[in-house]
Amino acid sequence: MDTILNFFDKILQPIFEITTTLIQPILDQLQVIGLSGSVVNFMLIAAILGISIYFTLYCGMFSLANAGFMAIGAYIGAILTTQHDASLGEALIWGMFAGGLIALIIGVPMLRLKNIYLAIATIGFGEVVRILIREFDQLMGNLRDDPTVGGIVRDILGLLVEDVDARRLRITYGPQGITRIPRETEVAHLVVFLLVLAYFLYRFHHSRMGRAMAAIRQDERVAASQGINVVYYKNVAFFIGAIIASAAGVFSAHTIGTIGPEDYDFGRAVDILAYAVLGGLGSWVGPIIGGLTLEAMPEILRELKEYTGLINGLILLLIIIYLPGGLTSLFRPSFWLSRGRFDTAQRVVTAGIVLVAICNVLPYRLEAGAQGRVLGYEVWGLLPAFISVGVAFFLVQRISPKPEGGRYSVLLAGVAAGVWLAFLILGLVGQIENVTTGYYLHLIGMALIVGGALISYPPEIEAASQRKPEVA
Amino acid sequence: MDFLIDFFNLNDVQWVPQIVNIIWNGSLYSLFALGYALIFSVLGVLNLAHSAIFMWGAYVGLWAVCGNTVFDGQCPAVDVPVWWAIPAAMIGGGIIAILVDRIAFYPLRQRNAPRLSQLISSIGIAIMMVAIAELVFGKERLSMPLDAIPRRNFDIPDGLSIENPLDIGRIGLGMYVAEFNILLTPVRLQIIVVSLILMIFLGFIVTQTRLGQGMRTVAFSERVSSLLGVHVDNIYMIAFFISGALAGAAGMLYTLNSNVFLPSTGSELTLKGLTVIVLGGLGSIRGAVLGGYLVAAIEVYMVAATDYGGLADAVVFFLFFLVLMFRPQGILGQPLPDRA
Amino acid sequence: MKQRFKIVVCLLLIATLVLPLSAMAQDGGDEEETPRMGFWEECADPANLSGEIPIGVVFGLTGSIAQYGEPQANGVRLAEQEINESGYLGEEATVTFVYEDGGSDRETSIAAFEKLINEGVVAIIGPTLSSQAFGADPLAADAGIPVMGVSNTAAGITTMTGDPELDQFIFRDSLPESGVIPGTVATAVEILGIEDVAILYGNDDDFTASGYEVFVDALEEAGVEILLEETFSRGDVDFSVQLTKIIEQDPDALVVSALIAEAVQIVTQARQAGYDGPIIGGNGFNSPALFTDAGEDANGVIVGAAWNVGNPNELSEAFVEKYTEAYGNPPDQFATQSYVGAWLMATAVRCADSADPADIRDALASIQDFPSPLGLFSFDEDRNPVHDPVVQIVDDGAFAVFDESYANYFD
Amino acid sequence: MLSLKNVTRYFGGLTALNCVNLEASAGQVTGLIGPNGAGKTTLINNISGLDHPNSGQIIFNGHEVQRMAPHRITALGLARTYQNIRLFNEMTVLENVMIAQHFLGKSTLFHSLLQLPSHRKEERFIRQKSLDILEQFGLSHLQNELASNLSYGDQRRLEMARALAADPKMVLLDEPTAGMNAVETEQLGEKILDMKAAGIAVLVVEHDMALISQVCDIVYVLNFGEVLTVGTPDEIKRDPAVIEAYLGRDE
Repeated sequence: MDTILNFFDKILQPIFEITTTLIQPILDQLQVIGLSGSVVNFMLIAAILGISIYFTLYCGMFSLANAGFMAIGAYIGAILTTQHDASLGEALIWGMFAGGLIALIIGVPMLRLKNIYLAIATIGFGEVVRILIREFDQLMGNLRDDPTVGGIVRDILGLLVEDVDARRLRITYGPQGITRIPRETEVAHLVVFLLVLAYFLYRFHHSRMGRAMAAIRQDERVAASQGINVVYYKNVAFFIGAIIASAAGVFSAHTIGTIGPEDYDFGRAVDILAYAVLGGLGSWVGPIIGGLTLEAMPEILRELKEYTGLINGLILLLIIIYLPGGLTSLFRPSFWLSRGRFDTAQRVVTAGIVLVAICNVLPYRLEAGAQGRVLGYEVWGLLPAFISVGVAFFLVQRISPKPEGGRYSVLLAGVAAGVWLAFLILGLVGQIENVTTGYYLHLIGMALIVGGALISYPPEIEAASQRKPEVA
Repeated sequence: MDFLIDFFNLNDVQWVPQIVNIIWNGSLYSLFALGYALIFSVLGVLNLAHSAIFMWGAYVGLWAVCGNTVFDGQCPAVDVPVWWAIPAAMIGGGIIAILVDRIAFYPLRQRNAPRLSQLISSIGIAIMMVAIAELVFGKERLSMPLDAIPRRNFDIPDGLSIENPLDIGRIGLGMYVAEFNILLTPVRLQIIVVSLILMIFLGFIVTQTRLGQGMRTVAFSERVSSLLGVHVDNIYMIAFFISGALAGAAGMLYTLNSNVFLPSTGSELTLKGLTVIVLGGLGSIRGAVLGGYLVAAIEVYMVAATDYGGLADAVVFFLFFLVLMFRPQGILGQPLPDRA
Repeated sequence: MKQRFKIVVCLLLIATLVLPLSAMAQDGGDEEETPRMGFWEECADPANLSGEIPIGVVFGLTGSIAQYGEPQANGVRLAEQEINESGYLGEEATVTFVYEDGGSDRETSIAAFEKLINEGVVAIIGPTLSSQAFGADPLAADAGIPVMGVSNTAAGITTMTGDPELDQFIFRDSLPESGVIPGTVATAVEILGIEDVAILYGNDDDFTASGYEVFVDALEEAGVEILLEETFSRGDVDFSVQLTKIIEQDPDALVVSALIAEAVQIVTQARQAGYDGPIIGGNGFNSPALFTDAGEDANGVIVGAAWNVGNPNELSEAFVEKYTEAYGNPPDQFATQSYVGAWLMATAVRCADSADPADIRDALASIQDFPSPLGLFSFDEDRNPVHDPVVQIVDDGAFAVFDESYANYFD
Repeated sequence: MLSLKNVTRYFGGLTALNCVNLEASAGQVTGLIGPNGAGKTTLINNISGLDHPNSGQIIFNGHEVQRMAPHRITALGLARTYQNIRLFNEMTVLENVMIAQHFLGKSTLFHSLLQLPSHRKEERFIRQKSLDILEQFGLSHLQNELASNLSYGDQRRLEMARALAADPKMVLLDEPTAGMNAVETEQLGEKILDMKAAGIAVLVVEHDMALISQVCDIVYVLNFGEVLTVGTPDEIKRDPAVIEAYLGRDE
């Protein structure tokens, strides 16, 4: 084991060094817009988590179990590094091994379930994992002192902890969690891991297995009668997702330095799902972009911290309702070019949103970075954008499909423009004098949004990668 | 195997008070889960915003009895009888549930999107609703004044006489409560009574009325029911209203008992409600009621009869897991068509 | 009208625009006659300081944690105002507290710490939770910036990295549970002659779980038998199952490790269920909500805490008055400790007469007998706080010093 | 090639198939007709493994398959089409055909990751073969279109191409002419005869008697889950029991 690890260490070390040098300029740029240090790690870990759920979704399974696997990886890794002086590499290997093993054990019974039943069962799995981790010490302490099973339990515990006979068993440290985990995860580790994953995904899509999983997602029964072993591939997808999530768990534990069972609750499962939803499942780039964006957003928008919940919820809602293909569908030419898929107005609106979003964040942020302090008035620029985006979406999607929609849409677009103008004036009367470019761009973006709403005609509300409705 | 003997140790349990605990906890769980189950059975979606409606219902009820001071984060006095909060919470919850439907579910239904998208949008709107509650009512806990809610255990007040027929019930209850060491406050009795009334009422609606027939038809197939002349969208709206009203009632009763109003109230019930409806039978109204009492019984059993009270949740989830594996339709549920 | 307007605004998702406007600064009253905080005599007026000295503040200001984070931030705001208005740092200099949201998870507080460190703060106060501190504090230590927890009570906070060179930057002014509970237990046992107890604690929260462990150790130390241990989860509102079981065992006292939300429910329901003996609680019980929400049920609750609102101490009384005036409700322990923490940081800057983090650290470590609402405050060699905790009993709706006169209170 | 012995399948109280016996051999086209609800699709599903009989035996190519998972039956050389077209709509035409050769391939994800020569050879082989088949069905100019963008007739042809892509020994065609006009139906008949000539056993479920007459060697008539009669197309057409089943008893 040691020799193998040493061997890998010799190969990997230079790779990490080169990566570090190569990504340094990017990191410097990110720092300017307020993303630095661990935040970059968290973003990359989120991207890895996004990929982990992408695998199960790609195979047509809606699994929320990945927070549980993340917990398993994090705890196994942390126990090894804190109690057995293991290196990060060893922790990673064993963490992934443990997650994979458990995925194989529970996969066979669980993956017989479909759709919402699978989603519910995986939620249950995550909760069981979290509670068992929390109660592990106490439960094992009681079992250890039991005359019949005590011997075996002692042997097993001996693998995890040296002092099996301590008065209070200390393995997962109950609700307090494990502390003093060495912070060994570097950005380079994550970048290399992510690149390897990206290559893996690229090849995966063009492999026999990738095609089989896509077929299962689209029509499980037909896939089966094309000679595809559905049960096997579902388990494989679940297994791959689990080991990737476990790896993310190991990395995050060794970034934060301390973990507790409540870090892996249902909220985490929802976060992981949100990465995939935001980015879109049309391609493997989606979850990566989704993870990076969603994790970076609260940092970029720190001034809006009071509204984080509101914004997060709103984004999830808007994306799932109005952009089911996720952010990546914006990058797909078919989104902009194909006939009848997305109506012109919607495209114009989307372009406006992107422009408004960019010009709202970037100029201020760059200026803020240059001054070394954060400016408070970003609020003024961002909120009207969010409002106008909301109004415009509402206009295009809800009013125009109706025959009499034209009149209302003009009316409402006028209101939207008025509201937005009022805010613009309010903002200008405030402290904002020096940031002009942003506002010109902003104006153009707004014009596009309102214009899009005005020219909207009955659209086929059908997104690029939207699935066909299921048959009941 | 001391472990196992301990595990099923039932000798030291005080049965009467613990059964009362099961009944009132179970009533609350059932009431909460009923609305959850109703939406699942009619629309086939899991409305994870149900607990947010529950929380908003409680705040609406608080607003109804306290007045506008709640927006400043205070409730110094209760102007009207505190029980008025319950109908207010029900109406408020119902209206909010309809709004939730219009915002989060309706557009997806229109587009015939996969039902799993609706699960995600319900999560999104739940997050938003909690955030809005924080902005409107503040992040710090709110509570009604101490004397607003009758919170003493039932006892035999002075001035009651056995000669007065109206007092006999009260005396009997007080004696019973004292004799068996039962923790039974008016609020808890209220929870039990209101829940039972609402459950029976809902049962009546679903099985005996045209509306219930419509709901069952829609649950069976949206297409078929529109062919039969059922106004599907109206049915959805009514289902959401009823579900929200049940959530509002549950939220109000829950917070009347604890007198703590927080935007995070009910978040722990999202998953507990899920276990309830899964154990009872997804989409089955009777199942939700059974599941509520079952989960309460398991929790009480784990605490009262074993030394592993902390594992109560794990046991519930483990059972939940087993039920899904081997009887996905739950204990009372009918085998369902494969709905997403 | 203002409230209605707020709702409308909120539903339109534009409440943001109102809040910055309404966040007006409070008027500072003249405070000639109130006793003064600070080392005015012990340290000379600073000569080298100038400009704004940035000190980071990381509290949980969003989500369910905000009910603790908001009072903490209020405490620091009050201190900031007093420090700057009194010219504590000299004519030229003011202290600027830079507030960042630490959220309720570790990641957010780590990000907040890194942001502050990048912005060049000279010291950091926070974060709110011990679990966050274990994640975030080492970052400050690595950067050589002193960090002070004002609500971290878990064991081992100030020695968390295991490296004395780094640990020396980590302080706290919040008495750990182990500094409060043993004294409380010993006093209660001595005065009331307690022989056996039942314990009820929250098992899914690091604060309540570590409090539970300290209680067990202290009870064993005092030779008290533990009849049974029961648990609950955060957010529970019904404890009747546990209480029914506990009361049946008839313990001499009920020991509870809980946060205030659950504590109120436990006290109320225990009384409803007919338990009228003593209830012994830790820091978590120490909140005005105990009276406002539990009323007369709270009588007989024995609380050991670093501070409480009835502290008979001039500085404390003055602080309670000012805080109540500014924010409309009396301070809790969190607000007080953060207020003292902000003053301690400013004192370190004044005494060091330097805005260099290393100098501030040294000055902080050498603070002894600082007069504060917490009493005379010092740091020990492990940078843990040293001051007398208060053991009090709720009597007739108010905290009273728990002494021999209560020996027959429960008879 | 295929032999069903006493196959019975019931759903709840409803008997969908009752003691069905059926033989289909290589180089022969077997027809299966019957009124709606006679159990034809249930029978096809049972043969292809998507559904399993309650009792009875299904022997395909010398193996008992009545309890086998569908993918294993496919591997034994069975392919099928569906009554309502079921293509992989998010895939291109070419990919749809490549999927059918899944079980022929051997390379795993690791072969693909390392780009081993065996993997590349296999991919090239599968791709070439798929292109050949598309060529045969006149679909090669559409190879990069999404399957969902094809016209109805093209989708039917693609489904047939997909079924043939895996070199099956037997093909089950479930109402292949549904929605086709007479000319298309005739062309389809030619294709079926080509298959027959290639030595493939074909089982075709059909309503269109013209096609049945054109291609079938033997026809089974199913009614209420039971085999009503067996014979050549001509015999069947004249059988009064069949006419009665279709048109109802003439009172």
